[in-house]
Parts: sequence; structure tokens; C-alpha cells
Amino acid sequence: MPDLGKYTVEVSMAYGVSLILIFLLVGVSILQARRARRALLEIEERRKSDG
Amino acid sequence: MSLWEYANPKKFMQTSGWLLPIFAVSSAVMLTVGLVWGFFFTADDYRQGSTVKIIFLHVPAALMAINAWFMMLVTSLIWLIRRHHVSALAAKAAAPIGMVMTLIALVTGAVWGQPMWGTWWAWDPRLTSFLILFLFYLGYIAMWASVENPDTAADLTSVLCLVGSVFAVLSRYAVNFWNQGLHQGATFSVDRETNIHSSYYLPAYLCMAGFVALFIALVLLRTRTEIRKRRLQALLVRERLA
Amino acid sequence: MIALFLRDLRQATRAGGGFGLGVAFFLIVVVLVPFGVGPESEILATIAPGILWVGALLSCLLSLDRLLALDYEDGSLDLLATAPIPLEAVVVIKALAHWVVTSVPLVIVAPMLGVLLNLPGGAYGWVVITLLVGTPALSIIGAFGAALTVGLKRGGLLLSLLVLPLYVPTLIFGAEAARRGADGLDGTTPLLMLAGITLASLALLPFAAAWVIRINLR
Amino acid sequence: MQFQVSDLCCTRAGVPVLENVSFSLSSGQVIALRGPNGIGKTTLLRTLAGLQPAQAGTSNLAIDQIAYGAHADGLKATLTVVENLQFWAAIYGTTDISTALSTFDLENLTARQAQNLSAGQKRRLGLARLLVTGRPVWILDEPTVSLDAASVALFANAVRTHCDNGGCALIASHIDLGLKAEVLDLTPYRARPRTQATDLSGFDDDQDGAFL
Repeated sequence: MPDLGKYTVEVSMAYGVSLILIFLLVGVSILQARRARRALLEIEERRKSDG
Repeated sequence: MSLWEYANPKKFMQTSGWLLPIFAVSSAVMLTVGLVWGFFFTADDYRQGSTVKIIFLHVPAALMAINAWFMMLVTSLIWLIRRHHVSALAAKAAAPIGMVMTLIALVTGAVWGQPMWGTWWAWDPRLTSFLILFLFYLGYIAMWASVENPDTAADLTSVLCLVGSVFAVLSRYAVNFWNQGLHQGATFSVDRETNIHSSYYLPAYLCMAGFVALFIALVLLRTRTEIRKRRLQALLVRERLA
Repeated sequence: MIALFLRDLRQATRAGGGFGLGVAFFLIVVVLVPFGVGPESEILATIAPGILWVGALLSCLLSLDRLLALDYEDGSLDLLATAPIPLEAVVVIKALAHWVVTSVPLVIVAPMLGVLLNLPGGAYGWVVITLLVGTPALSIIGAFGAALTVGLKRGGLLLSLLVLPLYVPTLIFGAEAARRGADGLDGTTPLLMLAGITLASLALLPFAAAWVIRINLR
Repeated sequence: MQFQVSDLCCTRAGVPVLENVSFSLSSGQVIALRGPNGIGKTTLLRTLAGLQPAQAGTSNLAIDQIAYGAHADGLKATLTVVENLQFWAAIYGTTDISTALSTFDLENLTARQAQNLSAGQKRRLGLARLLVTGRPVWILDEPTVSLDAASVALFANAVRTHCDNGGCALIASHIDLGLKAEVLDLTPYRARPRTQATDLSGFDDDQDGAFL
């Protein structure tokens, strides 16, 4: 941890909140991507087996 | 070979499939290096102390917040003119990213403002403009969410994006006018470009590049998701008809 | 087109048409503000032009979801879209009727409510003029928002969410001109800006609104 | 007057429901649209009326020759019968509403507000609107809903007079109107759902095929 002087709270808060937001966005995007891919595969498999 | 080939969903899926990891990895590398460098290995500014380190998040996020809207504007226009579904879905995919970027810019701006201006929130023209931009993102996403038919939703949100862009620019000027009007409160604005020391350049550029790559990676990923969802919906409709 | 205008007016003034509701809402907003911020006449005088503008904006917003939704529900919008008058003109006329029904009464009562807020003497003229110049923009922007949400079951909340950011420039210039007037300064510049917004909105937004209505009718 | 509709393809919510619809309509003629529920009668009529774009095909029915009558009558509840009719007459640039009133037997109701009319009376008022449009082609969607036998006869008479005067009509209806009408059954035009095999990567090759 570098010496942030009297602004420790502010600077670490800015980094913390931003990183949390970015990770949330990435996480949600990946989750949605997985779910969509799985759902699509499922229905395509079904259509294939139906002929 | 033309740009419009990528409007074909299949072609887009193929190309984005191998582009996505490239952008994801490069963004992760650049952001890690840039932010670690910025956070741990830059000197404090003689006036702003360590708060200057917020710049490595604040400026790239603000940049991407505006660029995301601009991208939505362009893709909306492409949808309206050429009716490429991928384009409309890309606009839909970019909106939440833009909104999060706006939020980051707002939060870091507020946190930065606290020690510099002595207040968490000031109706500084730039902050205010970003707040308005945030509202536009909110409305745009809500519009997508509330219309059932995807083509209608794409049309409506595209027109909204078009009109919204005009009003966003107008708001920017109005806000500038408003806060420099009677109330001489504009002493707040920190001129970031001339204040910045040259030792901050490299990590700042790295972070910007990292944010750009992150944005591209996320747009690709989310567009792929939207294409799949759209496709899924179409298949379900076909099954119902068959 | 005159027939359409008269029809909307007539409908608004008959029972259940909502005529006067906007003014009543405006009155309530203005009356509630002193309870919220305290009775000091100094403070009230400072914020009075802004309160009047925000109140007018909110009352305008309140009636927007009736602007097109009623015609959509009873099928008139379909028939108007196939009628000989262009849909753009329909939008303009309906926004005009909305303005006459909601905003004109607001402009008339605004000076009286100004008394309640201890509005400075020089500001009355400015408040009336800015409201008169600015409220048509509120109606036409609102018509665009109503057109966007016309096909939705519960579009009211979304409508507010979409329209409010679009109202920002109008509100800023309108309230700024009124405030400058209240401070005894010259508010011509923001007033001209306000007029510019109104005229540009009137010129361009009907096309966007008609476009969006056609999309929604499909 | 002769109108030709050829190879029309209509979509509902982006999904094709009717394909290659072709027919011709000449003055004096009545065409009755038939077909099971959900086949796309309303969609076809709305497409012809210009309310939604056709995916393919052509129709030389000009929009300004069509009087469209939908499920909803477009009446304003708080306006009287005369006010409602006068409004539509003004919109279409005509003035005479007395013929319309007499044809649909509304003369005794002129001062009544539309909200106090019965369902059948409302429908009659909605149909009377057609007469004040002065347009030659009537496109009607289930015009006889909630009409009693006498009113249906009134309506049939109105259509007959309209056709005698050189007009024509395209009517989607389940009941026999007692008119000399040509029947157009939509069942053969039902759009075939795409069933081509889809590969695992999941996308058809054509541009928008993946979504339709």
C-alpha cells in the first residue's frame, strides 16, 4: 500500500468502487453470455433430434 | 469484402469469436499494469496530493461514457438506414456498459471533488452533464426493456437515441450557460489537461487504452449474447408456428 | 385539422377530460413548497421562479400519458393514420391542444401563485413570458415521449423517465431567464435560447413523433 | 377501377404469417376474407391499409382511396353521435353526415354521447364513419361484431349501395352478409415456417434469416 497521505480514504474508495462496478459489469455480462449460449444450444439440440 | 459483411450474424459470430479473447486479454493486461502503475508508482501531485491518482479511472471512464453513446448513435443510424439486426443489437449491448462507465465517472468525480472542492457533489457543468447522460442511458435501457417486439424496440430506441443525442448536446450547452450565469460557481473546474505532470502520461494512456479494449471486449461479448437471445426467440416463434 | 383541435378541446372540457387537473396539481406543488423549505420570505423569493417552472413542468408531465394513449386505445390513432391529414400535423395539433388545455391555464395562474411564494415584483412579467414561450416546447417534447410509449400497457412511468432528461435544456433556460428577471437583470439571452428551443422542437420533433407512432402502430 | 394485389407477404411482430397473397378487386365487387382465427386477416387488412409495411409483394391500392374500419371504432366517449361523425367528416373533407345517419338508423340518437350507446349502436356509428370518408375502397375488419340481424341488414344495404356507386369492399367476416361476395380463403396462403436444418453454430447463412 503506497502512502496516500491524508486522502487515503478518498483514493482507495474511488478505486474500490470503480473496480467493483467493472467486475460486476464483466461478471453479469459473462453470466448472461453463458446462459444465452446454453439455452440456444439446448433448443438447437432439440430441433436436431426432432429432425 | 466490405464492412457490411459483419452485419451477417453468422459472420459476426465467427469474427467476434476470435476477436473477443484478444481484446479481453489485452484489456486485462493493460488495465492491470496501468492501474497498478498509477496507484502504486506515481508521485503525488504538489497541489492535489494523492487524489491525482483518481485520474487513471476518472478520465478513461468519462471518455468511454461518451464514446459508448456515440457508438450507440452510429449503430442506431445503421439500423435505421440499413436494417442490420446486428447493428441494433450492438447498440443494445453497449448501453449498460456506457451506463456503468458514466456511473464510474460520476462516483470518481464526486470522490475527487470531496477533498478538492470540499463537497461531494457540486453542480459543476461537467458533473451535471454526466448526470444527465446517466439519465439518458437509464431511459434508453428502460425503453429496450419495456417493448416486447425486438424490431419495434430497436426502431423506437434508435429514434430515442437520435433525438436524445441532440438534446444531450443541447443540455451540455445549457448547463454551461446555467452555471456560468449569475452564480460565479465555475471556479471549481480543474483544468486537468494543463495541470497534469508528464510522469502521469504513460500510465494514463495505458489505462485509456485498457478501457477502450475493455469496452470493445464487453461490446463484443454482450452483442454475441444479444444475438443468441434474439436467435433463441426466433427459434421459439418458429416452433410455435410449426 | 381545426376539427381535430376542437375535438381535443371539447373532449378535455367535458366530464372526465382532466381539464383543470393540471392547474390543481400546480397549485398543490406551489403550496407544498413553503411547508418543505420553511416560511422565510427571503428564501421563498429566491427560489420562487424555479419553483414555478418546476411546478409547471410537473403538471405538464402529469397529463402527457393521455395525449396519445387515449386515441390509441379507442382506435382513433389507427384511423387518423389512414386519414388524409399527415400524421405530423396530427401530432402538432394534438400537442397544441394539450398546450391550450394544460399550459395556458398555468401561465394565467402563475402570477397569482407567485404571490404565495413572495415572488419579487419585477419577476412577474418574466415568469409569465418565459412560461408562455417555453411551455409549447414542453408539450411537443412530451408528445414525442407519448409517441414513443403509445403502444405500451403501462407506459406512464417510462414516459416520465424518457421525457425528463429531454426537458432539461428548456427548464434551464426558462428558469434562468425568470431568475434573472427576478434579480433585476436582463434575461433576454436565455429567453432567446428558450424561444430557439421551442421553435426548433416545433419544427423537428413532429417528424420524429409521427415516425415513432407509425412504428408503434405496426 | 381495378386493384391488383400480388404476391403480398405480411408479417406479424416480424414473423411472416401470410405469403404470396394475390387477388384483384374491381369496382362494384365485394370480397369476403375467410380463414381460421389467427391466420392473419387483420394483419393483411392493416398491411393493405398502409399501417404496416409488406415484407414483399405489391398492391396498387393507393392509401388515399381506402377507408379502413378496424375492430375499434375510434369513437370519443364524451362526444355525441353527431360530434363524432362531424369530426370524421371534417377530417376527410366532407360535410354531409345526414346520409350516414339515416343509412345506419342513428337519427334518433344524434344528441346521445357515445359512452351511453349500446355496443351495437356504437358499432353502427363506427360503420357510419365509412360513409363520410367518401373513399371508394372499404377495408373492414369484422364489421358485424355485436350487430343484430336488423343492423346487419342495414350494413349489407350500405355495402350494396356503395358498390352500386362504383365502390368496392374487402371484408373480413365470419357470417354470411347476404351479399353477392367473392370468397377469398386465406388458408392456402399461410406462411410456411422455415424448417431448414440449422447447423450447430446456429446461424442461417442469409442476412436476417437467423431472426425471422
